[in-house]
Amino acid sequence: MAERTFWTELWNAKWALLNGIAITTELSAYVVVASTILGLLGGLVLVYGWRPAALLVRLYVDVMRGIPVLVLILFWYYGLALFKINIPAFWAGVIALAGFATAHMSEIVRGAIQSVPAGQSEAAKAIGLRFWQRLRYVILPQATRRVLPPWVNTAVEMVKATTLLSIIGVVELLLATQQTIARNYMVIQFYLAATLLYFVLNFAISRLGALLERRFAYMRY
Amino acid sequence: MQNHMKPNATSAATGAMPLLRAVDVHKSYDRLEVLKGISMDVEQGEVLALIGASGSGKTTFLRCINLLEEFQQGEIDLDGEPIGYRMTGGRRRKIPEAALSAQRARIGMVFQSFNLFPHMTAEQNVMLGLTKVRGKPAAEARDIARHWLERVGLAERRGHYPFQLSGGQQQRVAIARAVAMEPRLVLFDEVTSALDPELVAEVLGVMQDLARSGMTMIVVSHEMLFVREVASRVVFMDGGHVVAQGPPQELFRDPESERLRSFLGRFHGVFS
Amino acid sequence: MQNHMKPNATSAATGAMPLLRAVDVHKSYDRLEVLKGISMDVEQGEVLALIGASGSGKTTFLRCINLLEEFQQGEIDLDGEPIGYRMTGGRRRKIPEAALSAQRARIGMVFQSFNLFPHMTAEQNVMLGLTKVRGKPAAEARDIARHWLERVGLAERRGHYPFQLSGGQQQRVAIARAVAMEPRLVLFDEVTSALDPELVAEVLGVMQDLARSGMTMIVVSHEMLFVREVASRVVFMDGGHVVAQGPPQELFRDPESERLRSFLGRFHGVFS
Amino acid sequence: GARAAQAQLVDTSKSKLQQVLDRGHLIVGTGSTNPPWHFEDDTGKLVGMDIDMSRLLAKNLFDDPEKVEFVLQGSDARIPSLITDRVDIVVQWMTITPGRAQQVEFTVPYYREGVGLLMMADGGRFKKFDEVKAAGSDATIGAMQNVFIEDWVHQALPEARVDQFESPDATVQALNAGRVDAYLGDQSAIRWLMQQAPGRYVDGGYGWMPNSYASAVKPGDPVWLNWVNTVYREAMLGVDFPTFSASYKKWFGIDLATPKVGFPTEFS
Amino acid sequence: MLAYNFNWDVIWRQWPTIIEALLLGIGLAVASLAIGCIIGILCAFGRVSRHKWLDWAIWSYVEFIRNTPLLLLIFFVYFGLPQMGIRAFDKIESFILTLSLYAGAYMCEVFRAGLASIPNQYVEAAKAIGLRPWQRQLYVVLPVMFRITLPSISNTLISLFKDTSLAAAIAVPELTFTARQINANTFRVMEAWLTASALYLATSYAIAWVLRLVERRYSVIR
Ligand SMILES: Nc1ncnc2c1ncn2[C@@H]1O[C@H](COP(=O)(O)OP(=O)(O)OP(=O)(O)O)[C@@H](O)[C@H]1O
Ligand SMILES: Nc1ncnc2c1ncn2[C@@H]1O[C@H](COP(=O)(O)OP(=O)(O)OP(=O)(O)O)[C@@H](O)[C@H]1O
Ligand SMILES: [Mg+2]
Ligand SMILES: [Mg+2]
Repeated sequence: MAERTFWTELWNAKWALLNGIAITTELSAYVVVASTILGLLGGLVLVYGWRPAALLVRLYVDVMRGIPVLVLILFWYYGLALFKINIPAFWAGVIALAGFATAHMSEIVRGAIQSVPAGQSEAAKAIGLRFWQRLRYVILPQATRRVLPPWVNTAVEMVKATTLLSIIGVVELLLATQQTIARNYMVIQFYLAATLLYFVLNFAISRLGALLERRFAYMRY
Repeated sequence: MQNHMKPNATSAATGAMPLLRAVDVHKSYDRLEVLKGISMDVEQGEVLALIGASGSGKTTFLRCINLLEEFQQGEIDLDGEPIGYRMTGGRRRKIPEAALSAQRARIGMVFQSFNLFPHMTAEQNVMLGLTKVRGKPAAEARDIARHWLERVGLAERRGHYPFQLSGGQQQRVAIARAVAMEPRLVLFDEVTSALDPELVAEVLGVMQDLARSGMTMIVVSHEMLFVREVASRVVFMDGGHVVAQGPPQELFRDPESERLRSFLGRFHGVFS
Repeated sequence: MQNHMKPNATSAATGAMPLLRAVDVHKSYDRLEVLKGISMDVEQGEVLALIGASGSGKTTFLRCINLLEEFQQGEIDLDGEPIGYRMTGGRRRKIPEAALSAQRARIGMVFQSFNLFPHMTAEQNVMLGLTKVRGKPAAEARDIARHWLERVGLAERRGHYPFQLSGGQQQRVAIARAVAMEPRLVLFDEVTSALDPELVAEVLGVMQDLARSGMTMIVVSHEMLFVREVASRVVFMDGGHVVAQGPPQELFRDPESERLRSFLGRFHGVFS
Repeated sequence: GARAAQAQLVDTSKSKLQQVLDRGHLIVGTGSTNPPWHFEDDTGKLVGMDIDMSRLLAKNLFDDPEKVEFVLQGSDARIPSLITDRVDIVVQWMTITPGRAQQVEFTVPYYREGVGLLMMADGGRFKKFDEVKAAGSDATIGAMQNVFIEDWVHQALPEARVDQFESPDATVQALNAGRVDAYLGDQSAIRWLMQQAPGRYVDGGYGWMPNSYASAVKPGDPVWLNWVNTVYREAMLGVDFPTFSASYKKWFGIDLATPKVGFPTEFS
Repeated sequence: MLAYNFNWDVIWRQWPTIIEALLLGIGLAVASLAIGCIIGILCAFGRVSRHKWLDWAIWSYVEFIRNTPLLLLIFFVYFGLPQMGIRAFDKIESFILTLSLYAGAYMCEVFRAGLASIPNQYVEAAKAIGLRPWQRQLYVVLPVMFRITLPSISNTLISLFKDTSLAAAIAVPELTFTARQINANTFRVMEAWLTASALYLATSYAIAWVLRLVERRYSVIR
């Protein structure tokens, strides 16, 4: 048997790890996109919504933020199954993480909208713009700039949180790494490799956010 | 001192319908009553100055006219049509948002802090209402915007963002944005504070220009010299009431009201 | 028009050392020269008003005096001692931060936007410099703070935080904070903009009070009526130069300089 | 109430057995990170003792050992999976305890062993069980989270301190990093580790605390349980013995003696 | 309908252990936040200082920490340091160290934003009454920054508290660890997780509530 070095093991595990990266990326993409859309709605309801609806969203946001993500994952995977609704682990994970991230995104959107000075909305009213027009042309473009930094943070958090899906057997990057480690017990080396891969993925997101932020830098008060 | 509960004499004499008529407007924040029954008429083409101590309710009244605040009692009519509220089945109801927007579009407002949209150039600031509210095609809106920016002396600054403009320039963009909509009435809230005398003179020039072209305006200001120059009539508010009104020369030379005399204080007598 | 490169006539005549002497001060932001050689003397007990168009460098000059800005050339002396810079080995060097702080403590400044410390009550705002810079015990500092807050009419507001105070009240706390340090000189930057006429009168009262008690002040203002009331001498700046100076009555009645005449513009003549 | 429900379940047509046959493949809950029980080999294929047992079930159901779907899950997920019918059976390295048996029904065990101590061959503080015992409370033992693990350790080492980890690789890493002085592991795992990294580790040379490994099914389905038990028993003692003993040899390195013919020993 | 019979006895039997575990988690979070705040303040000032290399070094630290899963960081400190010959910390110390470094990176960003949003005028006013540089930082900049950043600090504390669940991975007996232990011992998975999440939720709420009181007490900045 050829000598087992880190590099031969890495070569052996290349497809497993690449597949892990693909799953992690796909999961993160679904979660970020879904939570951005839902968070936008949630944020709008929090700021402008009908009182009872706003209270419901607030309750949702607070509860979600107080529960460990792991429990949310178990709930969506097994909790629903108790009622005979069986969703695959991957989608249970997407729903759990997106539900959690939506709470954060709603808060972020609310904060951003409220940070736009009241005078802006009044000036928009004064020239006769309707509610949706004010939102579309005046409020949201300005809120976008405030949203970006915390949005990037949440996106990065979600990429990191996909690691928790290993518990329900989604073979994302961490579980793929652990499977490799279970075979060769090169613990530190492979965790380092995984760290590097996560870092690259997240750093790319951070840079993208910084790039967008710079594009909006002309908006000053 | 005139009775502030009745519309003033001007319109009563001519019999013509005033452009704006406020009757007994009351407005409270929670339990604090800020406007305690304001009535006034503004004629087409008039430049009305609102003066009064800080907290007397001037800004609040302007905001009621532009429907940025709700008021609890009284009526404000623009061109004879009640604004903001309608009586249906004996109850006073707020009109729906779409109708509110249409009414607001007929009134322009220039804010004390300008409130230009920071993500748009001067030109885009002026164009927004023209395209989205008036529904004009972009090309036409751009022409109108350029025309007005030129008129306020900002032709070469039209591509600048607000943060690239000085206070006086931002002020003038705000004026152009309000008047380009061809409103029936323009409200100015303390447009001259924080401007130096030269810029005050500049803004004054623009406003006198507008007045000559027949624009109706209500102007809130603390600068009595400016008021004297620009206003055709002055209304003095105190504690949520209209306490005195009249042409500036008369009012300043010989204030009937004790309160107005003390308000004008050491400046009184300057207006010879 | 006087030659702005030489200290003015007053001190030359008396021969006494002026409290503040600026000689040929030049200041640039990058390549933009804002002060192009400002020279002036301020005598003990004088109230000097700085007027001039926006951007003429008034604020910049005050900030140079208080060492909030570096200046590239020229010298400012307070009580005959050069401020901010020292010549060592033929080179002009900034003096160290600690020494700067000591010099600043001898000059008070009241900012246009008040700049009260938001996390401290009115009293604490006034006390901070007394305890930390003057090294007074807390009890004594509290007495001094209360004395000054009383003098500006805020005795019962001393426990309030800035956000609980009106603009005029904040303004007066800022004045108390500056003068409680017993500085040799107090600088006021547009203390009256954004105040209504009544509040302007109030602040004016406080400043006249200070002037009577022998406090030396430099006041930047856009309000000519205020300047006329408060100043013993007026300096008119334009484009980074001192263009004219003199007692307000003389200067306003009969402006020698063409530039000053146009600056005063339509307000000229008011100051009869 | 409960009795009526049980009576209904006995109806064979409603049993899991029938459902599985109808479905055409078996769904097994297991893990992927615990050699030699269940892990991925160099080619990325799931292998191990648990996997072989699952395939044996599939072979007996469909004549095709490939007709099995593995659902990977963490150890926290073993019970919810059964209760919520996500899997037909959990074949995942489960120790039988009476407490756990209140929640699930265990099959007959297919392996029994004790625990032992694994230590570093070089660089560690101890190499022998007796040395660890002599160190008393100065020794720290690392172990996988397990039933009453502290009791087990203290049965042999009354004073030793215990650190519990979630996964065997974390435990081994704790040993490598010197965080713990010895790894308390199943003897199967210890053997496997020593085989994987020859010369790196030593066995403390003492085993204690026997425990039995079995699969588990959802409670209340005697038909299904009985069928699985039948397969397991015949694997250990009857028709499937050749397959079973080959797996034993492969994963545990143990040569099983052929069951005695004649009167079945389990009834003697 | 639900094919599951709840049995809470196991939870009550373990109740003292559970509460102890909860308190340990809170303690870990608070200790890490405290250390993290100090790291964060120093780093924030480092980043706004004039030293380019310092700015760069801190930026690298922050980016590395923020873009790496916490679990992996925990493994590195706990397993990796001893293998590099550093054997100074036990498991709780290692975890606090990791979480502090983690919190420090986040707090650095929070404080940097706070510093950036302190109007320069306050500093100038402090200069004008003659305060020295360190007095300006101590009496004006820091107090104002703390008040501005209070909401972010409370958010960070809550997420740190939830992150203590990862300490289970290195055998620190906090709430998640205890819940898992109950699972392993009794297979009462539902009960254990429901209890744990209720406790997490209640504690998060309590933290948020307390900090909101603090915020209201100090929100003198509008
Ligand atoms: N949103 C609000 N909630 C409660 N009270 C308010 C609100 N806005 C204004 N007020 C109060 O209403 C009164 C009138 O305010 P308003 O702004 O109309 O005065 P003003 O005449 O414009 O004063 P200034 O000259 O200072 O601008 C003041 O006493 C003010 O404190
Ligand atoms: N930080 C800066 N960087 C670059 N240019 C500056 C800066 N601060 C001021 N300036 C420029 O310096 C000039 C003088 O500014 P200064 O604030 O002294 O004028 P001022 O006389 O006080 O005007 P105002 O009456 O409007 O307050 C202006 O042209 C201004 O644009
Ligand atoms: Mg107002
Ligand atoms: Mg200025």
